[in-house]
Amino acid sequence: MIDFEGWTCPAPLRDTPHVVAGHGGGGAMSADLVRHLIVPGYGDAGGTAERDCAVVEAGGARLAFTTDAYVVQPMFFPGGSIGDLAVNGTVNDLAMAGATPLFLSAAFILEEGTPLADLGRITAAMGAAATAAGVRLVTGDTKVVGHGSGDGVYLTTSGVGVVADGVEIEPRRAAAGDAVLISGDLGRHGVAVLSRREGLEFATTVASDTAPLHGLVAAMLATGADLHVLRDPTRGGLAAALNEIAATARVGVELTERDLPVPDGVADACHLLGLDPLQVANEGRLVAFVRPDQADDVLAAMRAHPYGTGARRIGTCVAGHPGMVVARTALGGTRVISMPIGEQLPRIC
Amino acid sequence: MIDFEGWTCPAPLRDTPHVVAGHGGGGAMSADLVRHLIVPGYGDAGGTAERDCAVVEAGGARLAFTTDAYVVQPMFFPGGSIGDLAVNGTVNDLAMAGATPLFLSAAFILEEGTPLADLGRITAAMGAAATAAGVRLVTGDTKVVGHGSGDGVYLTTSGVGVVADGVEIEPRRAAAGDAVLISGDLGRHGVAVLSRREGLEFATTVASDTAPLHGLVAAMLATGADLHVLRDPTRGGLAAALNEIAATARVGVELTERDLPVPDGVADACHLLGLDPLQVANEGRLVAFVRPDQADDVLAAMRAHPYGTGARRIGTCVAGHPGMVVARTALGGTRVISMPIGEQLPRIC
Amino acid sequence: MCLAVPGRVVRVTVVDGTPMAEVDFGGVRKDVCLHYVPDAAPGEYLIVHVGFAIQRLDEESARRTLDEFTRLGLLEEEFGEVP
Amino acid sequence: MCLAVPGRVVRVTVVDGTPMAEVDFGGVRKDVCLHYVPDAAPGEYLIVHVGFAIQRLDEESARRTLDEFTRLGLLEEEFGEVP
Amino acid sequence: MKYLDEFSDPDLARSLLRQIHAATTRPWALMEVCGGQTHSIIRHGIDQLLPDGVEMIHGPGCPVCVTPLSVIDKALAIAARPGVIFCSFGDMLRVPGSGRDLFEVRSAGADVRVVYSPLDALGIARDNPDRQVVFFGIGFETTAPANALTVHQARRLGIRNFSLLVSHVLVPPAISAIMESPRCRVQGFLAAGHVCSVMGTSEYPSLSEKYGVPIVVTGFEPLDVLEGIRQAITQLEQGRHETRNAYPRAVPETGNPVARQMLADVFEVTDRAWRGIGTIPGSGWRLTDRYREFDAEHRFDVSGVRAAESALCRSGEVLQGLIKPHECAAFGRVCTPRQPLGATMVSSEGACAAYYAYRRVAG
Amino acid sequence: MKYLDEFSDPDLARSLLRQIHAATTRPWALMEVCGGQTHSIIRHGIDQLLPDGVEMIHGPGCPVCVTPLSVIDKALAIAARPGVIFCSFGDMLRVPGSGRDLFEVRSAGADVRVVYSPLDALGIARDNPDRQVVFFGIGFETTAPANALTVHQARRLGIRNFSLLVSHVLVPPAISAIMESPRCRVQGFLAAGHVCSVMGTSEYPSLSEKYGVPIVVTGFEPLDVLEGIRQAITQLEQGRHETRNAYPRAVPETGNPVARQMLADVFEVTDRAWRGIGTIPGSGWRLTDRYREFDAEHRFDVSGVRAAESALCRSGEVLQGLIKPHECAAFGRVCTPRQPLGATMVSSEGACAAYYAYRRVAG
Ligand code: SF4
Ligand code: SF4
Ligand SMILES: [Mg+2]
Ligand SMILES: [Mg+2]
Ligand SMILES: [Mg+2]
Ligand SMILES: [Mg+2]
Ligand SMILES: [Mg+2]
Ligand SMILES: [Mg+2]
Ligand SMILES: [Mg+2]
Ligand SMILES: [Mg+2]
Ligand SMILES: [Mg+2]
Ligand SMILES: [Mg+2]
Repeated sequence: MIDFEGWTCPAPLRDTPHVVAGHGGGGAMSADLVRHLIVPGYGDAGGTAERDCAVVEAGGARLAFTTDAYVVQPMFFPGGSIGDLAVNGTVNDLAMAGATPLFLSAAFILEEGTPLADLGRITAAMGAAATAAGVRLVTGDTKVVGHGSGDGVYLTTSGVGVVADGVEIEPRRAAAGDAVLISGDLGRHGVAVLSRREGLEFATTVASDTAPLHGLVAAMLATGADLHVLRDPTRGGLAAALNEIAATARVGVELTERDLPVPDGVADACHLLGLDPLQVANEGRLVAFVRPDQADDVLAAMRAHPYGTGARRIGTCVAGHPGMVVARTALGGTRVISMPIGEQLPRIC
Repeated sequence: MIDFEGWTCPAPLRDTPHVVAGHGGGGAMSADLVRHLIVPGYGDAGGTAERDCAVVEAGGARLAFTTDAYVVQPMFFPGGSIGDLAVNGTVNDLAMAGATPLFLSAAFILEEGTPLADLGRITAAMGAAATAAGVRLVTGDTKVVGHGSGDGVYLTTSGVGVVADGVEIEPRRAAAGDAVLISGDLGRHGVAVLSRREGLEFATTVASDTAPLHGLVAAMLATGADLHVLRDPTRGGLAAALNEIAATARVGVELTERDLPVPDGVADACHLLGLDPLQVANEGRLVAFVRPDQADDVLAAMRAHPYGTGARRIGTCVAGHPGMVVARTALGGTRVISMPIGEQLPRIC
Repeated sequence: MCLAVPGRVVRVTVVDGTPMAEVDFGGVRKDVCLHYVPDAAPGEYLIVHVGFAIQRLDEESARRTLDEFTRLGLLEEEFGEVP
Repeated sequence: MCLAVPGRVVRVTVVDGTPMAEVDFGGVRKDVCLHYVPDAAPGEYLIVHVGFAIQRLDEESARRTLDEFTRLGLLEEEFGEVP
Repeated sequence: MKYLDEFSDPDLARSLLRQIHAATTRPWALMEVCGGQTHSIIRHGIDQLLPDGVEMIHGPGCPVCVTPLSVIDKALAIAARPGVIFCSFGDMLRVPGSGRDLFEVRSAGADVRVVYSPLDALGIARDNPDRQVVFFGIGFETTAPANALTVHQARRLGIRNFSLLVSHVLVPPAISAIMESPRCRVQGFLAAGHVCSVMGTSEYPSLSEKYGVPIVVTGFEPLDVLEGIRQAITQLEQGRHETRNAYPRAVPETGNPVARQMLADVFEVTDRAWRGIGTIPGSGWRLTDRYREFDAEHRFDVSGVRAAESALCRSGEVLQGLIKPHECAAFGRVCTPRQPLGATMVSSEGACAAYYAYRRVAG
Repeated sequence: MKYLDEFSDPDLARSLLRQIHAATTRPWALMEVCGGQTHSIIRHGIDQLLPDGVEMIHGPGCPVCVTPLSVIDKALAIAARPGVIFCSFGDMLRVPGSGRDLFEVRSAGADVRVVYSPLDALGIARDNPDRQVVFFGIGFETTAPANALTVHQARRLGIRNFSLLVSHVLVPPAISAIMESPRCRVQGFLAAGHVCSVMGTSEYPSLSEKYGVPIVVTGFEPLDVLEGIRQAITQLEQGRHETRNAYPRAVPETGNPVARQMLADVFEVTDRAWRGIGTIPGSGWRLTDRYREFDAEHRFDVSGVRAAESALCRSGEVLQGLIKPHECAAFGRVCTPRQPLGATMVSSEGACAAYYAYRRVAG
């Protein structure tokens, strides 16, 4: 369409000498920070540190290992809290590698002045979520920072799970022809949190979709299908998840916009604030890349699982335009679903 | 000495409805918070969550799993930085379970405005420390919080290691008669950090002792000795470490004050600020409880290792006064080494 | 320019001497300033921009526009499809 | 009361019209206000409390006190040990 | 949402498209003035579905993009002052000034807050009487009533720690300036519906007349945009040049008289620089003398702030459809959405940003 | 550290202990007035090595412990004000007022900072001209010169956003009050060496005389404390009651004349409440009129602050050696080091805290 000879990749991190909010948005700035600053710093000790979840071998076992820091504000929101989010999020990162999650750790960074009652509600939510997910919280740590050096409770969970032999679920396995599946509707978590965000408060019935997805993954694996990629579209939403997969596997993705399940409450909130629902975070959804001949079986298995009742096919992995995600619009045009840059901002225009 | 009939344990957390600094001091308030609020919140999913490092079984392997959050200020101090601290600290928590550390995760919570150059120095320190320790940084996460909701870089590392069969190193195994050994002199890390703490700055040649200790532990295990307890006396210092062990195993500990290795620079700084060197943090030391007949072999092995050259016996585990640590003073009296309450404060009196 | 969306008035009140309304946008509700459409009544649709009603939505006109589009489409069918 | 420690003057200066000294406490160094011991010279020992020299340490007197303790100890040995 | 979904109906959209194809016999260059319509066109892929030769030129109607560099620099200077709470619509935070953007100022410790409405900023002022609260009052005629009422309320309620950094711009003078440009290629306009919801349509017939261009007032949903294009092309094919209202459900001919009266009280016309374009005479509003004490430029002396626009950036030519973004030497090299040099790379609907997103699409 | 290590020599200490044993023929009750000496006694286990019947009663000489509840409550009230930076020595942060402590006030958002020296607080005031910086000026005669010079400097340098919350206490009136107590058991005193480094020894002979008690000025290292005890017991055994200086290396008879002159300029004698004991006439210092504007109580109106001391706490009796801590019904139950009710449970060298630590030692 456009001649782009002479195109050069912009120098990463150029002209941004300090951390800004966008580095935490889960989009291009986050990815650049990891790729061009953190991982190079690790040198030989890193290498695979870009991964959301590592699959490693230890003591003869095939383990999945992951970590995530949770700094969500507010800490309590419709449908959940930072506590169940931190448990489910780490369970899901393990599940996206096809692992059976077993053990979690939890490290708290508490701001002076945080009500202990809030901390109690959070640990109770963690316990309930862990029990529901069948994992155990086996180790932890607690630090306190001064008032104005934190914000209530920050919570980092890490998780260990076991990956069965033969299971190889990785972004780089996305292949042209794969069916792209989603396990349910989009944007509930992000809208629920935004609705309680200071300065933006609005009334909505949308609640977070936070849920543990390893049971759903087990059901998908039980079909015998060769799952190529699984991904939980959290920060940066479906847009970030698909762009990352496309970039990693050097494939294109074509979505059919009409098939993208955006619930009314999410669409309405996004309209009001000028947000793109595809960039809004989910905490109980997964996107799967599956061989086309196995897609129907996998979809059927997903729909039979409580956390996959809304599963559907949303697109196809293609060889064309590698690294790029494109949606066919309802009118029959196409638009590029680009990688979010920093974090989402309400728009007036 | 004193009649204490009718003694009752004070209600935990009473009259402290909010998080205060002391909850992060590694002393009695920290322990109470974990024991009486966090772990009860977990319910059935917790149980062993009090542990600094859990030993679990996964996929047929015997794994050690731990996490620690690092919020040290300043982030750079004589002898190290938050980066090597976070790697060594987690390596050490694994080592204290007798594990061979293998894989680490790192979750960053970055404050807006933090110089990326600082982050680069930290990740480079992490890489160098991981390489030195022979572990790999395999997965991670990055979040950004607003200016005034953080303080530079907070870093949570988690670690996974493998524990050989037959190795059972746990606080509850401390037994009357055990020799109590220390791997080197005390208080260097805490004094190095304090010397750069805003408002307290002083000139000193004392540098942090931060170091990975799993090699030292391997050398100790290689003697064939049945190590009962290992512990890195970090936050709360030797006082907290020994009190915790004494309380867990329901044993007493008797130290000989003359044998406690406090280097001059640490003693001087503690004199100046009115601190107790036994409550000052170490990041490259371990305390070991060993069968008395094996103590000499273990000590010899320690002294032959680069991180154990200053190893010595400092006391004995006794059946009397369970839960209590007592030191025989140079004059021949005794004093109680009590559990620190919150964090250390410089005194004028 | 100017992301503005239609919403239905649920309830009207006065705050600090200014008429305000709770407006429903398909389930999402926000408080909206009615200073510029002071006689808006519950059930009516408003065009809302950055927390202000800037205009009433003329439902009758909307219906007529849509009817017109439909009519044009039917006409066109009579004359056959274009490439 | 009143944690005060002996330190040796390394260097004296004047800051904002106030005499100050860098004082060495066995390796640890802090800046100390000399307003109350204004004629302290490098090499001398001072008693320092909360950043202020409150008194000069009389080294000669210290030596004499220690000598006295030693002498008493020797005397006592002559007279035999107490329980 | 009711009245959004109906006007996005794909079947009716395809029907309108077919009618556009049927009506078009030769190439036409239309400009949608409004960034919201640009967004809609790209979002729904409308430009790709138009007849070959019908070109949509994206106009300067994104208030975020056209806010002049000098005002952004003043915003950064004010936001950086101790004691100031600087409030803004979200999409202004990433717009770069000469050096940095509001995100970076915030990362250095400034208290910069995203609000949904200027009234939220006034509430913050009331809740923080010991702080100076400044609202970044940008926007076209649509947003001006909100800012006007807010400053009016501040005066009425005696909230003296509130002020407005004003950079309002006006559509009709921009249309004139575009048409006056010697190399202008625009043959017809879609006028911005929500601007007309406030201002009415009376300013446009004289422009249609003077420049001989059809102007169709329309909305933002696919059917609205398509109907606007259909009416404009129909006029062009028939040799007409009239102002027509294709958005009657939201645009009465007189606009909103209550709002216009408030605007006349609070604001007065001034010359205004448009980022990447230059100064357009009489194209902006500033606070009247009655409200001078609520003017942040007045309250905080920022007269020393000098802006240096990038010498490389050709966004003015892009905005007027004179060059394509990739003809700018900076495009995709030193200028990217993450490191934008010009207005048109800042916002996701800016022409340069849109081209950037599409750069890799197999043509 | 030189002059600390030498005066801790275990061999010489054992020699002094043997002499004390040799000299003692009957029970004696001595009070070390100073908390620093209490700390040394407990730290080195000296009390356990004394002859049976020689009892060390821990005196009220910890400035942290005796700061009255009402002053702590004022500190909490001032620290909680917006715009205040409240600076304190570290060990004051955990001392409870009627409700909470400075840690809790800080946890609720107050800017409470630990400093090593009052001069550090003055530096903070200079660096933060838009904030009110308050230093918690507690202490005995040892600390008073530091606080005096700091406020003197503030005046000289015109640092007007600095003030001092003063609660200075004096040793000689406390000795009188203890001796005047009807149930007083104290037969001899160790006087606080560092207080005398400033004030000299001239105030004590009249007290020795009046109350018939030996007073031995001594230091803080084991040999100093033991020598003080040795001299006191020797006097008692010989029926003498004199003031003697066992700490000549740090205590000239005249103290520090420069400091005393500054103290006379900055402070004047006032009645002062001692926590757990009550008001002792003429036992404190407050700022003179010349420095009134630097008085935090004056600058921040805290006259409405009313303190309610725990009705359970018997620390006054403990401090005077009239009861043992475990005879207090609250001890170890509602009163613990973590939740102290009284002064003597607050500081690690307080008598109640010391008993608490030892409670589990097999006797
Ligand atoms: S690519 Fe960038 S520099 Fe070039 S015209 Fe567009 S905005 Fe300006
Ligand atoms: S135990 Fe507590 S309440 Fe009792 S006297 Fe001691 S400090 Fe007061
Ligand atoms: Mg992860
Ligand atoms: Mg993930
Ligand atoms: Mg995750
Ligand atoms: Mg820990
Ligand atoms: Mg906060
Ligand atoms: Mg740990
Ligand atoms: Mg440990
Ligand atoms: Mg640890
Ligand atoms: Mg992550
Ligand atoms: Mg900070």
